[in-house]
Amino acid sequence: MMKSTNVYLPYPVKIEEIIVETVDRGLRTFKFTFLNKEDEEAFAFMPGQFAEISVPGYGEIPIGIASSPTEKGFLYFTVQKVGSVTSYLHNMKEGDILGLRGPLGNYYPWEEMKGKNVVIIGGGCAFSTLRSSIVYMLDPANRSDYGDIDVVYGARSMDHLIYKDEIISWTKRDDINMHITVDAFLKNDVKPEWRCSQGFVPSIVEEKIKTGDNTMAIVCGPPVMIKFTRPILQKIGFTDENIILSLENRMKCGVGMCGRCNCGSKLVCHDGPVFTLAELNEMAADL
Amino acid sequence: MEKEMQEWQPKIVAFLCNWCTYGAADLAGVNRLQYPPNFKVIRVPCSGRISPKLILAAFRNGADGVWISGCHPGDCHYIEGNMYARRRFTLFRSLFKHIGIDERRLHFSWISAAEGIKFAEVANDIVKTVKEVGPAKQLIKEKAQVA
Amino acid sequence: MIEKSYKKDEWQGALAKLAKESRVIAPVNGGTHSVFKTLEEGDVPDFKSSKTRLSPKSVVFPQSERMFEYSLDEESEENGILKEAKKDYAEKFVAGIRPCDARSFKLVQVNFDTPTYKDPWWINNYESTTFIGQACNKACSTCFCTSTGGSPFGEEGLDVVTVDMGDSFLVKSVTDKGEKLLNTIGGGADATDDMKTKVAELEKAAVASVKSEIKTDNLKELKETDLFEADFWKDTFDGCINCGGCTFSCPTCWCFDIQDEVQKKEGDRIRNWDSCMFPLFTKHGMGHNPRDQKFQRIRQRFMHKLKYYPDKYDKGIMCVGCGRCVEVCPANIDIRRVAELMNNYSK
Amino acid sequence: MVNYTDKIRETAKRLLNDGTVDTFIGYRKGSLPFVNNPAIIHNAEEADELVWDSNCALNLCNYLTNRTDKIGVLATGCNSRNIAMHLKENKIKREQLVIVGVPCTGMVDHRAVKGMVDGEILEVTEAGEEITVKGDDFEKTFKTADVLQTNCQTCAHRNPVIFDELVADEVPELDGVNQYADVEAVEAQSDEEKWQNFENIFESCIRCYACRNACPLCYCPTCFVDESKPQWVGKSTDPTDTMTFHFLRAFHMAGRCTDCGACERACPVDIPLRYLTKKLNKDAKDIYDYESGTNVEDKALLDTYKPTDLNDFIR
Repeated sequence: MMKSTNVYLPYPVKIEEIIVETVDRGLRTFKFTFLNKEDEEAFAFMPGQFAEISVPGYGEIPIGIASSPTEKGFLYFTVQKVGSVTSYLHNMKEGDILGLRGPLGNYYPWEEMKGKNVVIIGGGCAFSTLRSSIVYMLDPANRSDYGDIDVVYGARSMDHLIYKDEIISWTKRDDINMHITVDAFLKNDVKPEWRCSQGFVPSIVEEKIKTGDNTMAIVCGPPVMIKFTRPILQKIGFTDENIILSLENRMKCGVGMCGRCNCGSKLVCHDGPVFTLAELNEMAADL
Repeated sequence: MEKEMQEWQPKIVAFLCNWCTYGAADLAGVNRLQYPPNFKVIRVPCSGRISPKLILAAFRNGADGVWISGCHPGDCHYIEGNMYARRRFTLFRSLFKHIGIDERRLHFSWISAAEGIKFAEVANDIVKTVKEVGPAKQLIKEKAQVA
Repeated sequence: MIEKSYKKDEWQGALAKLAKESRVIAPVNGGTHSVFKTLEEGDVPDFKSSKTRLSPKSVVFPQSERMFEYSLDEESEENGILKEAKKDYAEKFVAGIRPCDARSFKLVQVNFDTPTYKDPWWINNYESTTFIGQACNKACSTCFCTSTGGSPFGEEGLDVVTVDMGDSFLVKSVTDKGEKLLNTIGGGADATDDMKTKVAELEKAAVASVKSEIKTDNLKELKETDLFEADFWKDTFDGCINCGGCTFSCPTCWCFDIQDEVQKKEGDRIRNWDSCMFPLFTKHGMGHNPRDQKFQRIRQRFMHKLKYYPDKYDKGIMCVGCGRCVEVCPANIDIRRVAELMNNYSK
Repeated sequence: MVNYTDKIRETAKRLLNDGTVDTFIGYRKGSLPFVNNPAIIHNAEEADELVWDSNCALNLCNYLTNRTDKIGVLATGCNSRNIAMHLKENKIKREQLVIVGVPCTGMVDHRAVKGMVDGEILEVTEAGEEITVKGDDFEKTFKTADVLQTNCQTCAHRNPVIFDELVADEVPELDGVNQYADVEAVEAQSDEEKWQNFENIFESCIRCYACRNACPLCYCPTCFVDESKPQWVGKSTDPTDTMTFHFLRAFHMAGRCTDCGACERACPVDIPLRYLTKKLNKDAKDIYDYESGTNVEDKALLDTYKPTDLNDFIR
């Protein structure tokens, strides 16, 4: 919960580092550090939450937090260059000051997932809160809380995989099963020494995930990926209560007041962005 | 006060067509013709490119005058861009007048790339005219007047 | 509780005196309609016309409101640091507000003053305002407050209520805030029992004068998703032209947009009323728009008012029955008719 | 004009029944006096709901933009001119349309009528050339011609300019009215007075965009006020932004506006929006002898040129 007196007032943060994630430079990860130590303490979050990045002069954008609460001292946000705020953000330099408002929204049901196997399914740039989740679960303090961890992550091509170094390091671990896939290998792609399959996410899920028993699936990605993954998960044996989705909608306030992000009577910014498929089925959602 | 007005220099945004007037400005420079430095020149591909939004944007940002200049009718690099523009400017100027803004803030000209002398003359005259009208006060966007 | 009677001149005089010291907002005749405005020297409040053109929601929730100010001067230490805009929360008074409009603030309050988050500007504005209501002796043909949970003599959301008794006003305090105000104003004569009886009669007549109603009794039973998928949305509301007239004139519509504006090196973050009727309201940065179609936007407006809100807060529908949207709509989309369609829907 | 109703119903039924059109666009009686509800109907049974009177002021051409079905549509003089503009601008195809022309004697200005009575009007009835308004304790009859919308008072095209069939005989066009007397009065004013007018007129605007949305010719997929890269106009109620919006909106109507009055009718705060567009119409007429939408063949005013166009203001 935000501790600031004014819910709309962002904490000042500094851009510590900018990492260009993809070859087309459309995706960058920003590493922010708080200017004031007490703000960092107030910003206590869990994987799955988001924050409003506030670029003075341009506006605010809701972005999922890509770093894990177990990583102290900084925050990661991966931002795609799309509109006026993100375009300006992409032009900012290390050392620039901007604002951060959050943490906002709910998070993945970590308590409920304890003692269960976790399947993480992600596509494209929506992998950010999933990275946060993986880092959180792999933390030695938390790893024993969860059973087997399977990750299915797909991108358009090798160039579009984000957090590549980390993903490679995870493929070498034995406490997490990584299933990386790309839609297609391009002509000049060098086949990596680590395993990377070719194919869309739903078919890889079908191939790699064997059972839905005592397992929860976190799905985050483009609508089309979700649309085709859903029936496959149901076929494997996941109940709707065990399929967890993260929604996105246009947001302004982030605190449930400005009224635009609702799906039925639920507000994505305040009651979400994380919903189970069972909850979503009961919502009157324009998606 | 009188002295202040004497020293006041108008800010004028000049939208100049790449194929003619922009060249004329160059030519005037090369020929060392004197013309005042009050212009912020924006090079456009054609006078037909000028949308009323651009003219208003100039005034909203504090321009005291706007000057649009393109190729002589018949000489348009894109054959007829300036002909369409002419109709647009006729109506724009008229509506501008209708809301009570001095029409002497808006200037149009056709100047070919060879007319360096005309460029300098027109430029001098525009600055003189806009100086007569004085600083712009209308349609300037300042800190929003809101609660 | 104070209950007093004031001659009309005396009451107007008291308000005029109040207006000299503090901000008093009241309906003033503005041609075809009366409009709420801050009383200035010479303004005479118009307590006769029953409905102002726009609701007084802007007193508490201005259409455009500066949130933060900042400098974008790279030389400055403060570059890019947002600071709260200075606000004046001195005590202010809204006079002549009708019970429906006063009640609307109570319905909107649950959005801005929540257990988890508080909207500082709305709350400060609301708390610094004293509402002096004017009971409606006679409803307009488009009024339907009684079927939304209100009443022409309703006191919800009011601090003081006044009743037009012909040549005098019966003035009654409802809250402590109102009592304090009446003590400050002073004057008046104590209300007699005759007067109280007459007020009761007037109230009865006023309630009876509300001829129109909105039917929502079935809505609670209907499933949100069923209503959402109902076929009438697509067919019935082709006529809507998606202007924001209804949302801007509605006292209970609260949606807003946040915009940054920069002039030279000074920036402002401003929030403005927004409307679910506009396609841009929900358009994603990537270009996808979940409410791309006209019918989806209409559905959102009415579902929000009549289904989502009641289900979520259990305070009844998000409509006070003022009838402004019905009057304003150029295409005659009538909330009473929409409610009827929804109410009669069966899968 | 109330006697057109039967003919309109009959026509709609015939067109829907024989499959000439899939959709018929007209008006149905509204839930309030002075407002009719645009009716977009798809089967002949609904045709009995259609009505015609002097309150059919919302421009039906609004509902034609980018439609793909075959449509029968009612069109008064100004509506038909809007249809012509739509055809010119390729927003609809001629073969999709069956234009049912309605010779029009003008629409009632409800604000004017409301200003002339004391009390709320509960009922309006129209008979012949008169309308009668009734309230709780009054009843008053007006000659329709005396309470017309300001644009109808000086209308130059009361009969449809293009149509496939007419519901009644053409009505006589107005004779000897000066369409632009009000514009001329403003033209004679000083710059200060003009600016004052402009400021006053748009002061009460609440930026609801009803004027834009009610206008059949404002169909841009993204309006310039909604553009964000660059953002031309601020979105707050700052007076400069409001004035910029109205100036540019009006200018986008140059050579297109048919003076149908839909914007004024839709405005919830009674802004006389035609103040700007009418000036443009007058200029189009004076300078180029052009009236928008009077035929389908001509190109739109700003979509064409003549080498001999007015040039004297350009150096």
